[in-house]
Amino acid sequence: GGEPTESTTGGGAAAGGDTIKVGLLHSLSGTMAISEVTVRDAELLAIEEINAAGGVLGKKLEPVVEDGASDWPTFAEKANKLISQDKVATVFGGWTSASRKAMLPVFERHKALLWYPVQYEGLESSPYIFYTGATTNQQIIPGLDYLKEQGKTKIFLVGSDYVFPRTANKIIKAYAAANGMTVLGEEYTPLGHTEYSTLTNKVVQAKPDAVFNTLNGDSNVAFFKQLKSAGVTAESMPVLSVSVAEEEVTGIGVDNIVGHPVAWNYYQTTENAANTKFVAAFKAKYGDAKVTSDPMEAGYNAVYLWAEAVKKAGTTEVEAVKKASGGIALERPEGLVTIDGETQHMYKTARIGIIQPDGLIKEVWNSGEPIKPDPYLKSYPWAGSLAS
Amino acid sequence: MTALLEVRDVSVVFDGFRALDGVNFTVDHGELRFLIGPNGAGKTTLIDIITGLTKPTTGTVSFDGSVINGKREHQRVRLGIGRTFQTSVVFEELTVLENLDLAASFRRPLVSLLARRKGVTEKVAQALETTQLTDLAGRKAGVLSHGQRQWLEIGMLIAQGPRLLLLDEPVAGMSADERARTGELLTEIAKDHTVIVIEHDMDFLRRYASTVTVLHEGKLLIEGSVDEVRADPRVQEVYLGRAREEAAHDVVS
Amino acid sequence: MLSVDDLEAGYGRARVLFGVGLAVEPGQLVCVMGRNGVGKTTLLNTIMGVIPATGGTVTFEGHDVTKMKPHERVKLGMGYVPQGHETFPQLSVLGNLLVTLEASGNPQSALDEALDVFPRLKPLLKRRAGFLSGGQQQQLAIARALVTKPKLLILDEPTEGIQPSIIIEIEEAIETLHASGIAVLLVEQYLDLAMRLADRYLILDGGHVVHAGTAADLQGEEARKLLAV
Amino acid sequence: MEGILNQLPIGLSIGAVLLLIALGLTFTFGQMGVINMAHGEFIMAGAYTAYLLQDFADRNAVLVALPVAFLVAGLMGLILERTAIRHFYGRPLDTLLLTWGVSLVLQQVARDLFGAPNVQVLSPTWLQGSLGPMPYNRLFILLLAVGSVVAIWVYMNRSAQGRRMQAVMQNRQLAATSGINTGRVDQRTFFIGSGLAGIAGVALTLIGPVGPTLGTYYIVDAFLVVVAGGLGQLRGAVIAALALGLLNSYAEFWTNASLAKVIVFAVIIAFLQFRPQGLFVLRSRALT
Amino acid sequence: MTATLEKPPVTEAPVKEPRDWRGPALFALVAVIGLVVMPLVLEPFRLGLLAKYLTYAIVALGIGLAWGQGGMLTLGQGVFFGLGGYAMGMHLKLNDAGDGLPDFMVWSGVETLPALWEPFRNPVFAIAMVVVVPGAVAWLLGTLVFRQRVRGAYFAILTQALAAAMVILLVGQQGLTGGTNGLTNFFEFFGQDVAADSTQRGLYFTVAIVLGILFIAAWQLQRSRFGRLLLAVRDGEDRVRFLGYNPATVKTITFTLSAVMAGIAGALFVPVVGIISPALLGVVPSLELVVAVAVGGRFALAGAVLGAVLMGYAKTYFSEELPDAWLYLQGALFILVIGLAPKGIIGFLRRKDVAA
Ligand SMILES: Nc1ncnc2c1ncn2[C@@H]1O[C@H](COP(=O)(O)OP(=O)(O)OP(=O)(O)O)[C@@H](O)[C@H]1O
Ligand SMILES: Nc1ncnc2c1ncn2[C@@H]1O[C@H](COP(=O)(O)OP(=O)(O)OP(=O)(O)O)[C@@H](O)[C@H]1O
Ligand SMILES: NC(N)=O
Ligand SMILES: [Mg+2]
Ligand SMILES: [Mg+2]
Repeated sequence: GGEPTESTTGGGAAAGGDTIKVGLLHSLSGTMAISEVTVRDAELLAIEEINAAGGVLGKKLEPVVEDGASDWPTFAEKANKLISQDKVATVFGGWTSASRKAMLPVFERHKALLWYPVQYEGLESSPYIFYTGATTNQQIIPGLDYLKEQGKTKIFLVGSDYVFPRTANKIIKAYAAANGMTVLGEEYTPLGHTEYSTLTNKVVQAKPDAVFNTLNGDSNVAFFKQLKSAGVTAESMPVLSVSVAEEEVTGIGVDNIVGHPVAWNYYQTTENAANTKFVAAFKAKYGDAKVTSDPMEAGYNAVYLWAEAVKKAGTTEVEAVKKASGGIALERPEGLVTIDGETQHMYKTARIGIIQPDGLIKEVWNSGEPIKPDPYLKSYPWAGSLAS
Repeated sequence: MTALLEVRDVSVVFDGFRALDGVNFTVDHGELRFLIGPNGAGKTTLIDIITGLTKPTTGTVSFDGSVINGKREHQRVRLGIGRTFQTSVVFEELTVLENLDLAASFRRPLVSLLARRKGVTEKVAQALETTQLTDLAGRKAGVLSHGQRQWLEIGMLIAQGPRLLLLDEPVAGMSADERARTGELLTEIAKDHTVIVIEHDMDFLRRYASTVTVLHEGKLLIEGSVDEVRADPRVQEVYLGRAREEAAHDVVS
Repeated sequence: MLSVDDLEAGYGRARVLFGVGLAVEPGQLVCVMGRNGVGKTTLLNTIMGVIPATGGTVTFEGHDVTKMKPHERVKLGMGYVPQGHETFPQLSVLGNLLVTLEASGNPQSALDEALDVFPRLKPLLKRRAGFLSGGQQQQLAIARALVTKPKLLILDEPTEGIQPSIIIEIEEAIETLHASGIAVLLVEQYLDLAMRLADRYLILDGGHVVHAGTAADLQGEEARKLLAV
Repeated sequence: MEGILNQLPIGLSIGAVLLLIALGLTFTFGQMGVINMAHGEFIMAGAYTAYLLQDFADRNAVLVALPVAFLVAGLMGLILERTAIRHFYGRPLDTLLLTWGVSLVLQQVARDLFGAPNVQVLSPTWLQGSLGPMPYNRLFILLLAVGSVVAIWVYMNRSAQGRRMQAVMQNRQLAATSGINTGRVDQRTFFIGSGLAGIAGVALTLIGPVGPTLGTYYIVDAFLVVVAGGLGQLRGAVIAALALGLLNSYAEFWTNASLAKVIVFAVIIAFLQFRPQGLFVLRSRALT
Repeated sequence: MTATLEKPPVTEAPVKEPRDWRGPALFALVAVIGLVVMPLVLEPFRLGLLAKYLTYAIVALGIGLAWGQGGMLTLGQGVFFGLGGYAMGMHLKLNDAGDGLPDFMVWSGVETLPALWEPFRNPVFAIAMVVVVPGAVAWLLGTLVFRQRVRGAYFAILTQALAAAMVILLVGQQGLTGGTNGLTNFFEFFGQDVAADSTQRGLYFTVAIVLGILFIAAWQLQRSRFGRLLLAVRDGEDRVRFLGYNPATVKTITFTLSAVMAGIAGALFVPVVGIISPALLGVVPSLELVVAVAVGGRFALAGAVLGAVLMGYAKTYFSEELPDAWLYLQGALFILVIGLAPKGIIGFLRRKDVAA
């Protein structure tokens, strides 16, 4: 590296001087800030650690932080800015699928790289995005497997009204149809919705064995508080969430959610050396009261995975990094993570956890080994119609 | 020839309060009619009914032979009914000239309003002159004093060119010479228009009125010449009072 | 008791009053006259502090009130009836009177006395002031000022829009107040009324005091010419 | 069937929440004509007050917080009024923009003080459980709303202060020349209106998230209640809040949350066709 | 009876009023800067941002007309912006999709193209809809509410509710509208590669010229009798009725015009920025535009335009420089400008101008 790039669309060799610029693009304001700020923090931690260890290709990483402001067009604009103005080598960013969809054409057009750290609905595989969070077969399907195993066959679907929950629920319904489960109801509420008494009534009236929850953000707080006061407990009707992590538990109030299951690939309590180090480093940097969660860990991983690929490629040039990335395997806090070169998704271990009275999550089940990412669910016969 | 304005059996009830109670009121073409009565008698309400600001609870209003009850305010203006307000309302952000020009332009088709005003139409010029506001023509109406606003209202009414003019206490707050000027103006206009004036100034009435209608507690009390009305004991009782200087005045005149 | 010296005021950049001076002695009734737009209302508004004075001073009973807020002037004993039948339209007639009474801290009797001056308001007490007729509102406006039991009552064309018999009553009321030692500053367009009531008068023109004198002088040719009678 | 019946108390409790968040606006918006977009952030301040008081009052923080939040939010309102809003009386649309700027700043302040994530406010143990389909904490909110309404009604209609407040709103200049200290009245009115937002904030901790953007979730609804009820009309606000609560409850029951919101908006627009100034109108003869 | 007062208007004697050339001169100067200087000095990314601000300026122009001149504070202008944007976005999506379905329909499980989409294949139809749909919605809403004399804060809150409802509706119809994501990932714009620098440059000129034309039109309107009438309606709607005009008509026309402007702006925004999503037409962006107008000076059309460009720039600048705390600055900026210069920057400049 080190050569100033001659083309503005390269994005790769943006390593003039002694540093390599990387972009961090998350919502630091607006509704999504609640979740995304901590992901940014985790990414900054990774950059700091990598720099402390000597950087990449002998150069320090220099983060350029931008605010996506919970607004998708802003994500597109800032992505554009990072690529064409700051000439960053890569960008780590996004949370909602909507923000990713808005950024996607920008990265594809400039042939620049985005590392997207959150679980999502699958059915996508952009050549310029690396997906370090779970795709559906690494989170939702294991979650359903778990419910089935527990004998919860009548389920009720509750989600925020946007692409991730809607797509997830489509998959869930296909799964249910193929696995002898029944879906008793499917309800969506706008993002930021806080009045759940009616929805709770509907759920209670339907008498499901369990609820599959794809609500996002603040709605979870209102939903669980109001569910609790309607007398619903984890024993009587477990609610399996796929967007509630340690971070959200505090805001919801442990009281209101204790005992309910969640599906992720990582918990703060996940036991391995890498995680012990990660949790300790995070708390040291941001305070003891802070918790770590799956999307934070996925963001943290993304920086390391990219750095590894750059080292392997010997350059930050995008095509070279892409080519070098396939097969890279690192021991991460969540366990072994391997980049699937074909889909640019990760091999990840699925984990079901139960929320504990101390606000942390205890793993009760895992997939044993990393699951190969299958964003289009090609290996699931019942999913045939979904990926068309 | 039918009367220009015919108010038939009009009653108005506001939350149980009867402001007008079966009023019949007819004004012929070309008349200059004065409307008096105690404070709260319903004079302004009657004008509100005629101009559409208030809907009558019962009764009809006919203008030029046809009933206009269902018509909206601006439609009545288009028929030729114009008015001024007891508390004058002018457009403070517009200049005096623009206020008058708007009043004069309502018959133009809407599209023609898209053109800029160039210069001053004759009607507006005439209204400016009549109201002696020429010096203030370029000033915003917001800076006018109480009395100047009243003049502007009168000017707008003139520029509007209605067939029936309704003036609600036009000389209240005017100085003596302005009252005289208004009186002349009304007499002049009344030559070929129908005019109804509400006034409390009895000197003014004596000087310029011919027929007077007296309202009291929402009902028609009496209708007649100024002298007849002034002589009526009921009018003296409820309206005029026994002025200490009355006698003196009568001697003077 | 009220002394206005060299008063200057206006609106924005437009100057309206130019060095106006006037004095009201205790118990005196002073009448301000002049054609439309000469600055009478502006003068009263400046005296009351509604418009800031840009020059000169207003002194009331020895206090320099030039910089005081209107409500502080009311506390000192200045009562004001502005031009144009002003009310609190959504409050009842009684509410209009009560709110002023409470602000003044006077006893209930002050309200009863004011109502005795305007008995026609009594049946209207429960009505919303905004629905009253113009003349009724004006009567309410004067009554409201009386409720504060002012030492100096300032009235801007109080008889505007009022039926003849009540004008007479108002005139009598002003006379009674005057007789009881209250000073009055009055703007009035009716010369005969002014002549009957005023101890002193002054005539404004173009924001200047162009004539001042006793009531008897009002008969004078010059004064009449200035008023264009 | 049971579901349908349950929606009735649910509707009432939604109405109570709407009412509580809107009550403060009957002062600042209805009485003073100030479109205070920072109202939502005063609600947020109330909620964070409850959060902070947990250190002292533990699970009873909600109760202790009610008067404290009233003061905290009230003082914030007072400061806003003194420093900015008082220059804008009679220009409601300008205050909207000004206070919106303030609301952005306050959100950012909260984010810096308390962090972007939501915080936890534990509800009192004695509010756990329910009376039929009506959870105790909803009942608590309902009672709080009723209590506030009564207190406000007495203040507005039976106290000298309330009358003074109305007088200033209706004719500022006349109020001043009638001997009313308009500045003081403005301060008091704004203090109370903002303080009520604080109380609403405390109540909301029982049922919703406590975070920097809390206010934004309620602000549009709060204004709709006030508008549908008729500006400054307490009984209008009460009826509108309950009606909208019930409408929302049944509309959502039969359709879904998104459509229910749309239906509520559509009904309000349709309703204003018949009552352009809201349920209860302060009419006057004056032309505008 | 033919009365002197009833004579039809006589010919208007032209009065020589000295012509003020400062306005047109300033306009020409700004036009030169916008059309010559900016494209020369700005790199493509920045020029693209400027084009975006100029689309906001078009919306602001409409707000300036409706609010500044007509007193209708519309807090839902994003709705019309969005309608125009979606009309354009639908066409571009269909154009890109060829015979297939737009990408989001595929992952939303839609199997056949909804009938609503079909006509948008036709570019002429789509462009017509950019104007017709926002105009029609505004006309309908205006007719309904203005006839009933809904105004002031009521109107403002109502339009805000409209924006909120519209967002929820769009989000809820994912298969038809793309849901929260909106429409994005466009490739071709009327035969050009939408992302190419040359296309973007061309778009910049288009936006600037459209803005210029609309500005002149709005300016003429403001100075016309209709403009005076509009002011009169703003300040005394009831009184206007007694001058023989129907204020509801005046307001509806103006509101519709402002909606059409917003629609055009939305349609231009789509190829410039490459996305249209519900987030762009909600309560917050609508408010931001109104604030921009207030900051610039709502009583002058130039103020509206200036405010939009300035606020757009300030937002970009602050958020780039201080991503963690830019909201402080943005909020403080509103407070300062509205607090210190209630008539906005233009009002402030003019006052200086007169005082000097
Ligand atoms: N909108 C209304 N609501 C309630 N009462 C009303 C309304 N309009 C008028 N009134 C009442 O109707 C009566 C008649 O009022 P109106 O204004 O017509 O009197 P007026 O004869 O014009 O009196 P003035 O000479 O004082 O102007 C008054 O008692 C008034 O209070
Ligand atoms: N708000 C204002 N802004 C600017 N100028 C004003 C304003 N109010 C009044 N003026 C101007 O000040 C001058 C004096 O007005 P003022 O109201 O004091 O007159 P006035 O003597 O009371 O007249 P009237 O007898 O008509 O009530 C007038 O020429 C008027 O144009
Ligand atoms: N990908 C998500 N959670 O939107
Ligand atoms: Mg009257
Ligand atoms: Mg005056």
